[in-house]
Amino acid sequence: MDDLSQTQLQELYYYMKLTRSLEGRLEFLFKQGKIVGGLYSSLGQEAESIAAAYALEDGDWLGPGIRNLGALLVRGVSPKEMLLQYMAKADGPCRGKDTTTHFTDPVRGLVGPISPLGTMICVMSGVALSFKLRREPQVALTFIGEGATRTGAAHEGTNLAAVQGSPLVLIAEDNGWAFATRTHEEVANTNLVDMAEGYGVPGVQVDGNDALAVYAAAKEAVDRARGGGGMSIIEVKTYRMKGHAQHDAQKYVPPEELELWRARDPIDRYISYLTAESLATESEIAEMDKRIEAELDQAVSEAEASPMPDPVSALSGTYADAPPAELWAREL
Amino acid sequence: MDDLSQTQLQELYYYMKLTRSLEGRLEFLFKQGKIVGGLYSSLGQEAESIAAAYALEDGDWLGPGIRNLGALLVRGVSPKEMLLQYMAKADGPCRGKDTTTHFTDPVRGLVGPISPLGTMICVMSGVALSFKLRREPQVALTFIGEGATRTGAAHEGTNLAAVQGSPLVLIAEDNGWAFATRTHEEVANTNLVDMAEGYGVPGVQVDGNDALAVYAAAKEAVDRARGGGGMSIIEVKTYRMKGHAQHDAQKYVPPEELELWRARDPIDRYISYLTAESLATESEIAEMDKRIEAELDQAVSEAEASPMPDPVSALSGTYADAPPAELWAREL
Amino acid sequence: MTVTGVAAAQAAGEQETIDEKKAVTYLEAIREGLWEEMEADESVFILGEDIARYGGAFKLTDGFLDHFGADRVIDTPISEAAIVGAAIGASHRGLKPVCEMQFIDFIAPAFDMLVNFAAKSRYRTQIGAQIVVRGPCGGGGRGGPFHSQNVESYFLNVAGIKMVAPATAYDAKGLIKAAIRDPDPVLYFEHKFLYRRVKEVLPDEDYVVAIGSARIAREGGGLTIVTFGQMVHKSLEAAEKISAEDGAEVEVIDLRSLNPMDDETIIGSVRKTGRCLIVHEAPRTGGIAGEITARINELCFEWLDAPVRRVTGPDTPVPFSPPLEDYFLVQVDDIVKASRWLLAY
Amino acid sequence: MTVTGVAAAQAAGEQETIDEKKAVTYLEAIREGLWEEMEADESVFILGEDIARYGGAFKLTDGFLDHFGADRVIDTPISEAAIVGAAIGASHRGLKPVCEMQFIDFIAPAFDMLVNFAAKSRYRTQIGAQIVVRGPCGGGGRGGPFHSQNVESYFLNVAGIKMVAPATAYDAKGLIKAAIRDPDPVLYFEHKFLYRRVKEVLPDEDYVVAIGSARIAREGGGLTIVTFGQMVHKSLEAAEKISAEDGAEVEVIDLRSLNPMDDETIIGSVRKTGRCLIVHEAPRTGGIAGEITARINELCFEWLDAPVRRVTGPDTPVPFSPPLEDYFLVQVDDIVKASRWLLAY
Ligand SMILES: Cc1ncc(C[n+]2csc(CCOP(=O)(O)OP(=O)(O)O)c2C)c(N)n1
Ligand SMILES: Cc1ncc(C[n+]2csc(CCOP(=O)(O)OP(=O)(O)O)c2C)c(N)n1
Ligand SMILES: [Mg+2]
Ligand SMILES: [Mg+2]
Repeated sequence: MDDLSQTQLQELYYYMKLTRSLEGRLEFLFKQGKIVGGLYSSLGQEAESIAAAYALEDGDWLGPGIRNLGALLVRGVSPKEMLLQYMAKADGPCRGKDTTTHFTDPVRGLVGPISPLGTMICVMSGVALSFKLRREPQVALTFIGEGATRTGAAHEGTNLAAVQGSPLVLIAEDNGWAFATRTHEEVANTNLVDMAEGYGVPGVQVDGNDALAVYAAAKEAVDRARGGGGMSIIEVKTYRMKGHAQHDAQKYVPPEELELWRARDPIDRYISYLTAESLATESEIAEMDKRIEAELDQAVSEAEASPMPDPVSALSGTYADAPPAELWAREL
Repeated sequence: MDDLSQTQLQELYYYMKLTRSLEGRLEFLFKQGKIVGGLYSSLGQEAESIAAAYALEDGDWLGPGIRNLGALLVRGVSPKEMLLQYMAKADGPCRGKDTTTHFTDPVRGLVGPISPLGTMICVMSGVALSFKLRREPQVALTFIGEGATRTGAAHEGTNLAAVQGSPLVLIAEDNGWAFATRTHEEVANTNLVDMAEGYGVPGVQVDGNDALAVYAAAKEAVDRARGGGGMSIIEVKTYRMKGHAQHDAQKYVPPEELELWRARDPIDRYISYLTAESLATESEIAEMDKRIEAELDQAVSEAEASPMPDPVSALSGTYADAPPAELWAREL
Repeated sequence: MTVTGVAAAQAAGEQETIDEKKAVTYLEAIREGLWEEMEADESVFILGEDIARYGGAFKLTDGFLDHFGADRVIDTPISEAAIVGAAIGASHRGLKPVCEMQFIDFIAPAFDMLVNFAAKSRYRTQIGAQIVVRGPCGGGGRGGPFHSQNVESYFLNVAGIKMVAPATAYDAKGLIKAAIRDPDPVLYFEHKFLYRRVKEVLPDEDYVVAIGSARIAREGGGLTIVTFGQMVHKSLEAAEKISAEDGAEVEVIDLRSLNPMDDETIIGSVRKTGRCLIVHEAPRTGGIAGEITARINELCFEWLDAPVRRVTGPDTPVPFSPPLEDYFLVQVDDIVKASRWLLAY
Repeated sequence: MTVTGVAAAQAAGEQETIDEKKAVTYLEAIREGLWEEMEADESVFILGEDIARYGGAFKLTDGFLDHFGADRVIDTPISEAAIVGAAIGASHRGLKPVCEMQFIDFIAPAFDMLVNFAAKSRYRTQIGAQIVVRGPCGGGGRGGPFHSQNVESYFLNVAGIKMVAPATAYDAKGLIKAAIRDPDPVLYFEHKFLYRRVKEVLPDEDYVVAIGSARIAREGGGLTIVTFGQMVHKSLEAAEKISAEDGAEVEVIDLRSLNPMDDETIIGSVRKTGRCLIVHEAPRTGGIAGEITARINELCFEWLDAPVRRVTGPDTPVPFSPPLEDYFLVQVDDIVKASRWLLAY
């Protein structure tokens, strides 16, 4: 990769491994009953999420989906924040009012998704529009699952960004499944990239388990957007190695398919690349792994020690001013 | 045209001219204050609407837009019905409760649109799905303006039909304008047909002012759908010769553009074809025109004489059973 | 909580001894109702996200694909507007589609299709839309702001739509059947907290629960509580507590049907007790309690010995964290407290 | 109908002599408010269908494109969800977007974006969505079922959304300004029947009308009418008729703000009159009258000398044909009749 230094290439590994380890911790905590609500995994998809986000620069904005925890880590979210969020703690980014990647932070340029799929593209098209209207050289990047591309909101948001020439990069993630529905049951043409032409924007399809291929495509699209070239669509082909969420044992997935994709694991593949190209030694990698585990040990213990929210705080925050809920009481 | 007899080719003319004359009458009545609400015109677009509908057979279903009056005439709606509807009469298809092409008739296989655009595709995808599920050899056909293709509903409905392989033919009408917004302001790629590939369905672009080209494309798509080949998209390039509705003086339209398209008038063009190919003589055409005017004279006078609805009927019909509104009264 | 199950079974003329083995859950009751209607009428079919291969997020339609085949059990793309729209189209062709919203919150993208297409169809064109849209609603499951909502009030001002919300297995089955047979669009709200928590033995014969009829879940002369869904169970618990501790008897009306509403049963009870408390889970402002209060006011103002009161969620989204969600949700003690206030008025 | 205009102008401290030439219509007032806010704050921009080149279906933004340029006046595709979504995104970046729905009926496809994204944003993330969504509502224009609706009740149970509905030019201007400056999402309902029918002279200085404050449009001691929008004018006409014919004085409260609601003004009046009639144009069931009735019941039950009543549209869509629409719409005589019933109670 020409434009990535050795340090950066190692950092890419760091984020991928950090993501996988953090999700491992989350799974462990889930089994211990310490995670509240549903838990979603990006196992097997870490590369695309992280490499795409890695193409952004300071001041750019990111709108993740629920499986883009890795992208958030790249953009400065700490593992502890994610743990606090999933554990529904008072000091989590949502103060316990929402979960997963659903938080917004204008300082770091993050927009939290809502559960209704597709809506994020509309909102990120507005973020991108604001850059264009203000003639600011910033870029917005967001993700959409192949299933979610079928929502009306995804269409409207994609088209608005396309026709406005807004600096938006859309990563369309085909991970084979939308819950328990296969890609070809969601869309007759499973090459999502083919929708780009209809929208009149450049599109490219890349191997989502190849971090560097994703990075290259994302970088090109981000640069184009920053240069006034408008929106792009990047389809990444990858695979969801876990069920839809922890509660889904993915019995409907043929084991051969999982095996096939296990052999294509993006992290294993990236390690091979780093070592083959002498970009990192095995001991450097082991060192990073150790550092990650230490970081996570600390994050987990801090998060566990963190308090749950004060029940009464449920009432506040709906409106900026005189929130009716704060005046509300069950008695008259 | 191989598969159309001389009689049929003359009939195509009849419907185009009938549509234009009926719309002329409507405009005249509008100026007399006899039309209620907005009045929409398909002037200049008669060919695509009529030729597409002409490709259907008995038992097929049609879902028109507001500018597809011609398609309705082909499918057996009488001028008088349309007049009653626009005049908000009690005996109109909607009993005065709704207007324009907004009426539904399962006997004739008609679904009335609602104003929120794009929704019709979802509903027609369900009509088409019902044919598929029941293994009935029928076909559904519907229209969408280039502007309306940008709604979420249009996307969802198109995709559902495509992925289900339902027998739906979608006529995407690019008439240059969506109200006062140009096609390229609605969609970055103004070749709507290019969205077909993303949906994984056959698509074709035809000259919408060439009735026979539209007929041929529609026939092919209808036959394919009937044969189990699923959905198709046909883009017709045409032009809206009037403003969005009667109240719109279309000041924003460059006069040269109107002139250009006036020269491409689909009816003039069709007359030249009929006469050049000796499919109809000038006197036969004049004869048809005379018949149309006589028909319309009678329809207009009957419609004018028809009563307005009984005010109290406003309360009934919301539900099939014990409608709350019928029990409703302003006093306790 | 099977207490209610018993009560309902009794009300339905069942024997008092319940064979626990024969008892079915609320979820199974919906499933049975759907299954039987599909067996009985081949124009009934179901469509939604992950309902076929997976059997639905809550496994409610597990086994339907195998039994009824892919022509009647359809996995759709993530396209709620198209799901509802296609159902309307199929209904115009004489079919009777039942749509699943994976969570009822996801009815929002289909709002336009429901409010403008389905609801207004019969009025405008004399041709109705015989569709059912069902899905899990309600809080208590740590689902956060988008998997916990109660959406009835979004549709209460929409003429042309019916809405039902069962609280018992008996009603769950009877109402899904009624909804499927109803010629107009029916929204069917199933409270996910009840799915596996209420259970009862159901009649062997085919039965429906008429849309528009409420049920007196508990008789009493001191106060009327009007409620539905999950809140029926909390209200019954509150009533028992008041009976035991205060000796007052609270009548609990389970609305079952939110539109049309059974004015007669409500009014009959309020005329008897002179006091009324309305309990719902959704936020207060714009909640269905307002409509009920207005009707009581119009139809039995003279009988009121105290203001009609409401115990509801606060005017906020549904929060995620357990202490917050529990605080948001109406609890038994909230109902007890408001009931005592009314009884003492 | 300029009677109200005068009243509002007086309330605002204007001179009593109105220079008809200086008077502006309700539509112009909205336009002025929008224009002035765009002049004063360059983070304000507008987007919607046909608002730039054409100047909006009702010409409300005519001339804006020329003056403010294509970066602040944006013609969008027909994509209401994207319009509202993009507004939310832009607001997160510090801009203050004002979205036009060509008719407020077309807010339905944006329902999900509003209810789930905009409304819940601040509560979930502490970051609000400072957006305004405005559009023409209401009947009387022969618009039929899809160009005549009043949609406030679809959103009344949605915590996180504010709603305003001016009845006068003064309030139209003051409320659009307040809405734009408000840090939370505001739905702004402009009654299209009033666009060119009400007129008044507006103050020269900048002013806002606070969201959440009602206005006493007419004072009286015999009966309180609570209403808003177009119905304010019909209620005032009814009040004048009753004053002339019966000698009773009806107080008319123009809510202006539907959420939050000005409980204090309502309660103050009802405590004074002991009788209350609520008038709205939307259908009855699930209409805002229910919420108002519940609040009156909770906050001044003891003062009520008669049941709270409502005069509303029936539970149907809005029909198209003139005799039908006129029958659907609340007329002055309906209000007079219900008022007399209450006065005689
Ligand atoms: C509008 C809407 N409908 C349904 C759902 C329920 N749902 C959550 S995730 C999911 C599948 C998403 O699939 P895809 O977009 O491919 O993303 P992936 O989970 O594969 O990352 C569904 C149906 C939702 N969140 N939003
Ligand atoms: C969802 C929705 N938004 C806005 C409108 C208002 N509207 C009615 S027709 C129209 C333009 C339609 O343009 P197009 O789809 O190209 O059809 P054409 O009028 O050119 O036939 C608009 C914006 C609507 N009917 N529905
Ligand atoms: Mg997927
Ligand atoms: Mg057009």
